[in-house]
Amino acid sequence: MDMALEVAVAAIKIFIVVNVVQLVVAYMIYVERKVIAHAQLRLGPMRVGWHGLLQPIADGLKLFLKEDIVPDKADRIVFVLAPVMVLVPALVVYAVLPFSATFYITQINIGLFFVLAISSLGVFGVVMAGWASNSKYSLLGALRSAAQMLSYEIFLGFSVIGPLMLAGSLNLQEIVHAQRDVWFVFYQPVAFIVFFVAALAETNRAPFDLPEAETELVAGFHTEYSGMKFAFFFLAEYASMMVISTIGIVLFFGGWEGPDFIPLPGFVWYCLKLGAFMFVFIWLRATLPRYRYDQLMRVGWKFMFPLVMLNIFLTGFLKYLFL
Amino acid sequence: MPDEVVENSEETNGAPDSEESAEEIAEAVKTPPGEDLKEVVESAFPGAVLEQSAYEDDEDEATFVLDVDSIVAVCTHLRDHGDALFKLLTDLTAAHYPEAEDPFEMLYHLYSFEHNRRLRLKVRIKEGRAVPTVSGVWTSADWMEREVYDLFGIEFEGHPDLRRILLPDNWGSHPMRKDYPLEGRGERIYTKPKRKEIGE
Amino acid sequence: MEIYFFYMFAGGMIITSLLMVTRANVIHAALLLVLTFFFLAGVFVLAGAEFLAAVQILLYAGGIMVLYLFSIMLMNVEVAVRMRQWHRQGVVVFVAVVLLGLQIWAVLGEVEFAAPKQWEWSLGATPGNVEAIGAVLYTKFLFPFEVASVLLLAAMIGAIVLAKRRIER
Amino acid sequence: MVGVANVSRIEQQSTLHGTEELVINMGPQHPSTHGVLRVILKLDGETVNDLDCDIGYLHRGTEKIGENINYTMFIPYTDRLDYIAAPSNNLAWVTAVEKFFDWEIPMRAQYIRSMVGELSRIASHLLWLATHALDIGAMTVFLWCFREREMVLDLFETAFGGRLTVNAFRLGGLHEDVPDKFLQLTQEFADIFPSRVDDYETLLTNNRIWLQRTRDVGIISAEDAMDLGLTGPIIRGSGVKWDLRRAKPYAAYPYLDFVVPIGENGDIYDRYLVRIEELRQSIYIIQQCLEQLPGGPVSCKTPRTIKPPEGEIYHSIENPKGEFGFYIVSDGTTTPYRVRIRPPSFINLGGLKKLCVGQLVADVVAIIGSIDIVLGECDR
Amino acid sequence: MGIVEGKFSDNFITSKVDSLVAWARKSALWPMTFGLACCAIEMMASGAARYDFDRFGVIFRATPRQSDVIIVAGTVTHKMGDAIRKVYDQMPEPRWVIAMGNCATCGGPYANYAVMQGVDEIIPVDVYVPGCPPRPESLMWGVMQLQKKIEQEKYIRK
Repeated sequence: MDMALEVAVAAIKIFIVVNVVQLVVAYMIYVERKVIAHAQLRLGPMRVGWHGLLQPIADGLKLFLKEDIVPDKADRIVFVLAPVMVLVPALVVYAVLPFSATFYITQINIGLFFVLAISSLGVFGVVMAGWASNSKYSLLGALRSAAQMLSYEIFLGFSVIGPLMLAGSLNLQEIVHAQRDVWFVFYQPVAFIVFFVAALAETNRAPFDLPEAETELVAGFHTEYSGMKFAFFFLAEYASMMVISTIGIVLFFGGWEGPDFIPLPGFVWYCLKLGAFMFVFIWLRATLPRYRYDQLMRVGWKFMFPLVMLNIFLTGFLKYLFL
Repeated sequence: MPDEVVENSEETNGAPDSEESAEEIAEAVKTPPGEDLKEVVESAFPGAVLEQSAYEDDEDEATFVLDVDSIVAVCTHLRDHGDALFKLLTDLTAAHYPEAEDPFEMLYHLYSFEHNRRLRLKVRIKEGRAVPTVSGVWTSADWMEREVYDLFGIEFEGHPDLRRILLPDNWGSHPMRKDYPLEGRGERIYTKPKRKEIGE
Repeated sequence: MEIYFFYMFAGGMIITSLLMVTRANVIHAALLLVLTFFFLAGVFVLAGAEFLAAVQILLYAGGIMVLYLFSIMLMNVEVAVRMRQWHRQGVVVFVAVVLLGLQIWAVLGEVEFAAPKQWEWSLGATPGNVEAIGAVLYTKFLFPFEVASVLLLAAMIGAIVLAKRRIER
Repeated sequence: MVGVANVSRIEQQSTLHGTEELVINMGPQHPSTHGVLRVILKLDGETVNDLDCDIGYLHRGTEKIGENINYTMFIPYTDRLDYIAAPSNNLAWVTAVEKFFDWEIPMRAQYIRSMVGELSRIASHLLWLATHALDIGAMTVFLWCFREREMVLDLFETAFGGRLTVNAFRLGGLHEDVPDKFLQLTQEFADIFPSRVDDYETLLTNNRIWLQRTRDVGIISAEDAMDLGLTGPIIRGSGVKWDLRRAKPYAAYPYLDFVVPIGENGDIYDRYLVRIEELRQSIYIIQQCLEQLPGGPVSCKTPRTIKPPEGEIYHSIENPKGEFGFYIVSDGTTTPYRVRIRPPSFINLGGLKKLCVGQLVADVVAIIGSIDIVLGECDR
Repeated sequence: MGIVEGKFSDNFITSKVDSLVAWARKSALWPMTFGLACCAIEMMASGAARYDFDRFGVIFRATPRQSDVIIVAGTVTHKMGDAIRKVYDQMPEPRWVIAMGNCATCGGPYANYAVMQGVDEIIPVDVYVPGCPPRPESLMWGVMQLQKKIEQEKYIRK
């Protein structure tokens, strides 16, 4: 009976989180359109609802009602599975993310590792989509995407080791608790920079948005996708952006905890920090040109990799000396 | 066609690049422009310039008519000779005169950066006669000769890649010829799709 | 309850691996192998080795298999699919299967199934099996660990040398 | 994605083993080919091994039309050749036809022609900068450039009534004098534009990513540029100080002061710098025109029907894209016997293969952007 | 929509559903950028700061699979015709076509051998926008005209 209750509570929590995440993600797209529009002296969506507030809903509904094309020469099963493979890992990760001290679906000891493991699966969907579409644009986009995500995953993984060593735990809740006094970003600025750059690359955001470099490869790996399947890719991209931002907040900015002199609930702090993170993501997209593929790889392997290794070494050394 | 074809009657004995002699010539008799260039050509290929003309004696409109077989050699010479240095092939085109004995006229517009002057070369050919390509002299001729082939149907000997360039590969006719009607000959015919009206 | 999960994972593993070896399409086979890894990770979780499960997914599924897919895609899969997959190796296969069966039979006869309880470095120890793995890896199995890493390093250098020579050529 | 008939000489060899070359088809409808250019790339990994251009998707038979209508009627068609800098094409056509006659074009008309020509150069370079930056991924520059381009288009609208295809000039001068408001607005534009160019430069010129994407990419030497017939900012980017406004002056350029900017290496970055400097020089020319603008009529007396004497002429001007010329054969009637358009984009595009082979696929897009083609004039 | 399309009689609920569908479709018209000639420049201007098509929820997509409406902006030559048809065929239903400019409408000033006399020779056109090239305002008018047309279409009603 207890088991059943537990399962029911978990199911309700999952339902709430998944739906809220979907909605938030949809509105994230709206916010991005608005912010970029204003950065470019435009207004952005204005006609659909008050200041275009209903725009994401209209977009979603339209995509839902659109004809669903599976290209003739595509590999049907893989083609259909690919968007699912992208979206599901992005959502599964929310199972362990702490939104506040009390609100989370579950807490596991290897929380951070779980997040890294699951989010590394997103690349499968991309590769599958690229291959199954049977289009050269898609394949090239997918290969780029996979290479980029794979190599930057390594830096992402290494960059979290610094804060991990300071916190001494993989549990996301404990990592937050460890930052009660000082945020890790002050102890680990190098790790944060590497983490942030790797996060941009991992989520395919500007200036690393090569996989969907519209001007070079039309729309990258999802060139052949239409309707709801395309919407899945879109949602997954923004969902994983939220995931990576949350990880960043948890690891470097003290999670849901704010300074004591401003009494705000944890969840509000979390939302504020998330909003700031997302704003930076969008801001960068409005400002920076795109890296070329080989430059991207060079930056990764020749600059960030030694940097993050050095950081790990120094952290270990200092921790051994002083703690 | 320009009607003021001036025959080369004046004997010039000074070197063409000598300023003195050039001035002398200008003062003495009104020679057609491009006389010095003609000498550059004739010095290496005597008798290569069949006709010489210029619209209203404009320096920039100097025109030589050449023989079709000498065109590559003359062009190479004009490109490399120190008094000519026509390093830029500004334009290469053709014109169709159906009534003329040689109905096709190939036109080469050259430009010299060093001397800031232009020269037009002409080659008159019969229908079906292939012209030696000048794409070995100026790489830029590659595409322009393809265009002439496409629109006029003039073939080029030794061209590296002679295909149609502007029209579809299976077009079948050469529209810039004068006997080709402006509206075309109906190379493409479509069946109109049905338009979806409101409420359907 | 857990036993059902175990059967689910184990069954899934067997089915996907069987499907994997019978696919003509290499990409499908690779994707099925990923599924196999997932079920394996599930088994690890049931055994209390969460860290191992995460490593399984992160490295094998998320890393190595993507590289596999990568290289498969760069080859012309359509040609590979059309090619004959059976190279008249019946005799060899038969001999191999018999040998393997004999081996398994011999080993199964030796092992006692209650063995895990007797292992002194149980991974199931609750306070963070990360630490347990770390401790075991860097104390008891330090030498094999280093040997393995040297081996991998050699393999990596070898791969680079081979690839580089080919590019220069 | 959009493939048409098999017109490519590049064919894919499919082999299971060995490095295989990937043949990829960009266009004819592709966001970064600036119109309807189709490029077939043969790739080895991300490196371009061979390249073939398929053009003609916008071949509208303008030359043939020119042989069937009279000299005045052809002016609007020239608008639609290089539609990004329409007045410049008008200028090329009217100056070419005027070469048949010995008309005295009034100085006011000449100055306005130069001024509008420079405005169209600004419009063209702004569009180039916008799309080039967008190709490399800088979104904001695109919208900033469009903001200023709208201002230029507004100026055209004030003077001639059209935004894009303005049909600005007539044989013998202008259709009618420009309104005072045009001069006033042009002055305002000339005052604020230099600071806007500074804005673009702060975003790009020293931007590390921009430098990495453009420096030492798509290099062409001066000799090669001449051999390939490249003209305009490309050959200037390779260090040849040659500008038809100086070499063969037309309109009011003999009386105007300006610098012909040149580059050193002939890479994308140099072409970018040359064009940016040309933007500044254009504004400088416009300011001089506004200061020196004489009064008087804007058109000389021209006959009711334009009937040039028999003969043939070639005349070209410095369009934003390069040397834009007309070869006209007149048979003494009201319609030209032969109209040949010397298209800078067409000939510059012919050099694309030389520029691209050996580069990375992402650079192809940047190189096409740096050549600055417009297909309307390329295909005619 | 395939199962329910055109299966229901005209009543309150179905008409409400239809108007919801119409609202979604007209509010999120994603055009395929098919810039061919001069009109393409004005189409770009429509997306840029002053005219800002994004206000209507119109964002340009580069791939036909993700777009709802194809704006044929410019002269359609015979050589281009096949490609246009191919792109149109790649678009998922429901799809609409706007012929922007005189050339796409009827061949415009180019009545000659190379130019197709209007894109409606190969694909069905919903809205014709006149002009050579049409100003961005005209294109907006065309899009709004198309929105009106979408509003009047029936989806699940007979």
